[in-house]
Amino acid sequence: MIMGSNMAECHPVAFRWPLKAKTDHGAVLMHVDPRFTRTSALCDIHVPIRAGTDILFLGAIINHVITSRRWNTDPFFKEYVVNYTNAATLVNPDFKDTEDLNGIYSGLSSDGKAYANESWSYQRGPKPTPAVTEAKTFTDLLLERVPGRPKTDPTLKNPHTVFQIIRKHYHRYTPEMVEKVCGCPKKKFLKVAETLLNNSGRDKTSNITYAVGWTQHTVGVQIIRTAAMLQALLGNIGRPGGGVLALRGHATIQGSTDIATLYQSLPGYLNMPDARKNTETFKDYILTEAVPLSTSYWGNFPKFAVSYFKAQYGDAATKENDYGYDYHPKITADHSHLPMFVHMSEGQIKGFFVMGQNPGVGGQNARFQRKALAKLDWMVVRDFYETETSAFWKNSPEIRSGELKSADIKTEVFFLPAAAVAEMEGTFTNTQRLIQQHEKSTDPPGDARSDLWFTYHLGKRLRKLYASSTKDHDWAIKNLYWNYEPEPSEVADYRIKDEPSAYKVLKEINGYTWEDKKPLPTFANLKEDGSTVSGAWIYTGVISEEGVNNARRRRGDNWISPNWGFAWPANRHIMYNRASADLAGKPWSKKKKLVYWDPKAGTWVAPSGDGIDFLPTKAPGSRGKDNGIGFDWLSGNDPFIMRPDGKSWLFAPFGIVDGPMPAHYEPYESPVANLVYRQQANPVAKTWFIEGNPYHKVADPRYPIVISTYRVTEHHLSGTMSRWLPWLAELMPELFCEISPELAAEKGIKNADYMTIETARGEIQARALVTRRMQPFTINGKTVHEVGLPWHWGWQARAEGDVVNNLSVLVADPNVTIHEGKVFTCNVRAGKRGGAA
Amino acid sequence: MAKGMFVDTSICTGCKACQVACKEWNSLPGDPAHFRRVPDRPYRVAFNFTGDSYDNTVKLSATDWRHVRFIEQFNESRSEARWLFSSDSCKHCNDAGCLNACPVKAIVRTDMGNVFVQQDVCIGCKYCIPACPYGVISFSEKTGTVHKCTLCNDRIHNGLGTACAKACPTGSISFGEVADLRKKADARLARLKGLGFEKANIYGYNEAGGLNVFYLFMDRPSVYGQPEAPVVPQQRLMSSTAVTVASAVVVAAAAMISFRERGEKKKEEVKL
Amino acid sequence: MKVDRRQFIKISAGAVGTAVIAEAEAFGADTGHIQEEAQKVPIKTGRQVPSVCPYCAVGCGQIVTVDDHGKIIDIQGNPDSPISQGTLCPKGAATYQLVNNDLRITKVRYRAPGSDHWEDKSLDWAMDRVAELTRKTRDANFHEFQDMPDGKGGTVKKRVMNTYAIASLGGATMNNEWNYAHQKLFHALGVVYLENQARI
Amino acid sequence: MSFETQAPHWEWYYIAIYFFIGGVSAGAYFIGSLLELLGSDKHRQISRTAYYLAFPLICVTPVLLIADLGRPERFWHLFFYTKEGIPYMNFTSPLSVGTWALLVFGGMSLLSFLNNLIIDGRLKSPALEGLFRHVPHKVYAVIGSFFGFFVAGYTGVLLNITARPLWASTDPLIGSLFIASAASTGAAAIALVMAWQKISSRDAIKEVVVFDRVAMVFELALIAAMIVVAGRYSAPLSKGLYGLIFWGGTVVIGILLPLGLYWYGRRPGAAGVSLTALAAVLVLFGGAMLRIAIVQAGQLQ
Repeated sequence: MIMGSNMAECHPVAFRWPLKAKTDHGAVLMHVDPRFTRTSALCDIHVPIRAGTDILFLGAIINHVITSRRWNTDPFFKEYVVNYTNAATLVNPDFKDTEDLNGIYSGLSSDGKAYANESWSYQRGPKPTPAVTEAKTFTDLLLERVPGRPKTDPTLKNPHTVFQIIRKHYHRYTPEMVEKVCGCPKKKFLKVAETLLNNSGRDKTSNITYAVGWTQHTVGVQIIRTAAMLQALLGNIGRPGGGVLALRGHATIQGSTDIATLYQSLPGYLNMPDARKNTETFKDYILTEAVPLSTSYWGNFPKFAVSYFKAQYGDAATKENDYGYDYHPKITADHSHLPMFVHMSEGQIKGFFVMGQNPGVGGQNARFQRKALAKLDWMVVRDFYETETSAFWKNSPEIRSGELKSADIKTEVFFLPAAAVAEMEGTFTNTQRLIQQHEKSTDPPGDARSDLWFTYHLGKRLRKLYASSTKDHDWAIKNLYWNYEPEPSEVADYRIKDEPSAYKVLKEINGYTWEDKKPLPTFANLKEDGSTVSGAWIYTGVISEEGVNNARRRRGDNWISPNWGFAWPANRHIMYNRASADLAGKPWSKKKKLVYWDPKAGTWVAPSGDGIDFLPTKAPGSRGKDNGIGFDWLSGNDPFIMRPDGKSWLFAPFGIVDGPMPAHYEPYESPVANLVYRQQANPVAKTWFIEGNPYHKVADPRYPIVISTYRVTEHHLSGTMSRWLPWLAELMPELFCEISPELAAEKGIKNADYMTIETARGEIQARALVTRRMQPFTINGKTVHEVGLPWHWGWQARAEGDVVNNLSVLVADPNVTIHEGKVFTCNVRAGKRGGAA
Repeated sequence: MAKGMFVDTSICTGCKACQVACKEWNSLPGDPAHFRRVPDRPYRVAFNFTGDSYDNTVKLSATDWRHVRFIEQFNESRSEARWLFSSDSCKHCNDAGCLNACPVKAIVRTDMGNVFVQQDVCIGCKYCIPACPYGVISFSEKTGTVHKCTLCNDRIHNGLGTACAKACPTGSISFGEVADLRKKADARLARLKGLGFEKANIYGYNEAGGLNVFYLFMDRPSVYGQPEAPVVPQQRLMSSTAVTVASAVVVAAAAMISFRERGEKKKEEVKL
Repeated sequence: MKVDRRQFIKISAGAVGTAVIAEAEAFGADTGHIQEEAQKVPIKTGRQVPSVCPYCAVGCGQIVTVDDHGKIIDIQGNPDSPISQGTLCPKGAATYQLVNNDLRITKVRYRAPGSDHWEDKSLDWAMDRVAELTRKTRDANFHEFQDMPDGKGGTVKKRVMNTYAIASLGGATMNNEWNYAHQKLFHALGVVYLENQARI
Repeated sequence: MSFETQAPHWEWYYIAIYFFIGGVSAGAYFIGSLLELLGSDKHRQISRTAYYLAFPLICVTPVLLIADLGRPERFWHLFFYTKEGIPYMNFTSPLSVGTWALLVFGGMSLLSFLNNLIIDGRLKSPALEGLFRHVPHKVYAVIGSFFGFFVAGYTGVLLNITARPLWASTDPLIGSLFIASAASTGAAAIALVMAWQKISSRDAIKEVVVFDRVAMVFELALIAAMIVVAGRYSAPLSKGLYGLIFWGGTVVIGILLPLGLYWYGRRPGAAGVSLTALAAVLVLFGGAMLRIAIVQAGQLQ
């Protein structure tokens, strides 16, 4: 099932594989999407639903599955769900569901802005006797604090079991409700639910694939969780052909999440020190971050964290100074993209680096974002072409309309040309966590330089400027371990001789022993005593020994291809793959064999060559140590080793800020009221009530039409990498708006003519593409129209069009601050903007 | 043996990778007709939006040797909903109208069966253009000659497949020996028929003496803009010539009669 | 669009190739015009370098072909890649034009405050200036401590070691190595507005 | 939008006009040679006029033809296959065969032209005179006449042997139509020149006109047949600019009107020569319009 993704259009080559499954192996492809897209065209079933109703649709499948005969009689489901998920775990009796509180969970603060999650916690047995009496190491600190084991009821009968809570929570998510709220015929919904159920089990697995169609919502995280819950209930996780696949958008968007240039995260998914929490000292930091997770593989957190800080400051990082922790910045609030621009518009941000991104087109409420740029003192842009962002002071719509004047904009702008991928060496991590090396083929032209060159040489200059400082706050930059000078052999063939060594950086990411600089083959080698460095522990193994870069391996095969690149962690391609075997460690079926226990060898084996995402010697059925941490605590039947109970979470006792389970909320801007609960939208969604960012009311008569933004195959995101290319510009030359003939007739809009789309944030014009691929929905008896706009265009380049994000608004998911770009409201009319015909 | 391509439109996603891959390998620019000058821009800007589904390049041209068609088949209630795609190019006919029409032997068939325009021979008379029943071959003002798909002549003579087939993400375009491709096509057609796609058909086994680039269509060929019964124009050459000669005889006879009054009788007709 | 050198070479090469004909055809009267390729047709060749597609996150393999002068003459799918098996989407197939494009900027450009045009500057000058501005802005806006809510309605002074005056945004099309080095440097500077497309 | 075939984008002022002038030249030459073969003094005047017309006109045509080529400097590829350096003709290509025919016809019309210059005493070259004495001019008149028909007709066959809807659907009639038009316009051209020169006998002009009338009636019949045969594909000829050119320019002004004028001029006491001259001009105009209409309408999308 493809949902929240237009796979054939946005990931055409990945779509090769599901299509192969369809043509060669008879797989059924289903596409659930408001529009009939090129993906729908190739799928067996297309199910149109109103944008933003995914949780209801998926929740109804959950309800259908757990009340079905097959699910309740086939022993496979019970074995998988009782043992590999937290269905049997008992939840705090204080917990109140949305059914009890009409759309909110227990724990909502009095101002309604945040949840306290104490009532969502597990019921636990008594705390074990600690394995250590005196804490000498960080690990000892964790051993002192191991909690009691969660209580369970394997019969799933107890009303406090996660399973019973879920059953109750989703019992009103019925096919009738789907028809009423999603606008999708009951018959089509049932077809999808039945197909998923019938194609899951011992012999068969089903996969759910999504992309930003799910993430860009005020309930984005919860939509994905619903899918994960469904897959866990269907026994589709950790098994070949199963899972929930995220299709990500950029070449190494996965890499830049793993090795985060994201405000809240350090490389390897260590949380950024956060002044809002108790992270004052390094010990505080470790206790705050690691204690709740110590009974998972995160029990090794101290080793990862020390190795990270050691990598930052090298010799200057010592046990005595907590490895330089005190000099590391702490976050104090949400510093993500949207707040960044809010604060930029307020003048808080003076200097801005924009590297290969184009917020002038791609940013939500792009007009707001462009105007914020004008408040900067200086801005550095690195890109291939003169992006809209880099030219905001020159010819943006605001300059053309006279709203801003070039002469008044004091921003000093630097455009530094960037090297193309083919012109530099480095690694990308693809959407399947696969790290692949691309080689340098030639020098970039003129002054163009690699991004690494820029950052490295900026760092060198800054270190020179701060070399003589003795101030505390310059300690970090002064003591930064910053040596990626190339070996002569690395630059011998090239004009640019000061290109830093990407290999040395990757080696540091991988990790090595500080003393003799020997690369570490696995993260199991990391130490908490400062003897190892590792920039991002999850990547350890990519350089398994000096000179051996596993991202460079290029021997594929017909299945897992373990010798092509390197899949973090530890070359494991299918995560949690211990779940591909039953309780006894035997494959669920011959057809779905992946990882299983070899009793003779006393080890788990994977003939496909996939990395085993489990302790290889931990026998199935073996009990965990109640007072241990990490693998010691986990039993032989706990495949989900990154969860502190080793189970897949149907119910999230913590970690998600807007509820332990997903509930259907309407999009922040919606033409209809929530028909499921009294609570209209996500109560804790992030909003910015500021000038230039007006919101539409629910069922606002001025903006009755649902709008969705998306991409097409022929262009890439904000178009910087596609609209300048004649080959791509001519394939999709101009911004267009997809609109149903029904709505077009109502508004007098003709195909290929100009039409105007309007929100309280702005109005834009687009060519109308009147097509029956768009359709009106009947929601609770009322007709709701939907229009769609691909957002690739801007006022520069060989293919021009208005900026679609001038329409969108700053509103975001509370967990990750991803904006709601997939659904908001608007109005449309015939003719060009400004009233011209 | 003849090389060719099989285009299985049932698995085409309309992504247009073939169009770009073709341009990349053959160094074809963006079609100049798709771009125009815009005030304050030092470069030309594309303006070829058509509103015809996702098809903006409309036809094959001297710079577009491939073209993906988009056919939307939806009824009002959307109970019938189908979006068909098909990637079109030169079909490398076994009886090629363009080759037959070329007065200078610029258009030749190579040992691999592909119909190839020799750019250094072509004089740009453009007669091959209307001679193609598929509207494939096109004239370039820039080179003064005609251009079309070469079946990647350079690649196939170096043991490679065509650029479009190589790029095609779903394998909708496959390159190989025509005989092998036909086997593959027959199998695929049988499978689709078995699944209930009654209208599925293979286009190109018999048309124009057999097409080395042939198609599996999900609907009638005309739905995809292909002639249902293409005629290679030169098949009519003899009849057309005969009628014209006959007319010449008629005119000559008429002249004889007109001028006969005081003329001597001569058997002029016989000589003609 | 200009006919570039590559195109010129290729067109002439193709022509030369087919010029070699081992055909002894009678004058006229043929409809086949079959030409035997007695000699192989020349093809674009050069040093082949394995690469990865710069567009989406599927990670299709690419092969970059470079001629003797270090010019990229071709970028195609890598048939060895188990992900893509030599295929590419339209964007991936257009990578050559992303690299070789007459509108690609290869010189440093500078816009002075209040100006309405770009000026050309040297790379060295720009790097020095950016470093200087970074230092100034940072030093003028650095916080060692900040009052934070103590959870009981009051505030407590906490060590934060950061600056809010500098922000960094992008890019998920840059190498892992850059991401690492960049977060390392910017964390050392105390930058917390450190963001990436990866959020979107 | 679906495009089954593409238009060659031939320019009317090159290709259609070439078709027209080639037709006039060929038609005139044919009449000239026929009357020469029939041989009487009165006809001698006609055939001399015809020969003097045919050659200069046919000289114009290669210029037009070459001007429309994308690579005019390569026009000689039409006769030589450069890769082998041997003469070349493609029998399946009317364009190829027609070009050769044009070459032969050009040669024959040159000979006839020179021969007439010698006979008229306007060219005094003993060498040439000797040459022409040895080759009976009737031989090349017959050859020229044959290829003249070819030049007139192949242009139509060339259009028929395409996949363009209008041209293909009217197969096999355009060749015949162009031959009829060539004969008619050739005759009109002769009549016009003879009327202009005012040295010819009115009878001679009258005979040419009689033939022209026959040719025009034949042409009319062919047009009718063509419209019927083409059915719905004849639409481009009945709509818009080319509809006007075809029905107005060719049928009304170029055929019906001159037929009427000829008919009227037949009566004793009518304005005679000048009326005939007017009619001839209209016929020529109609012939040009016919080529333009058919060549251009066939290229409409």
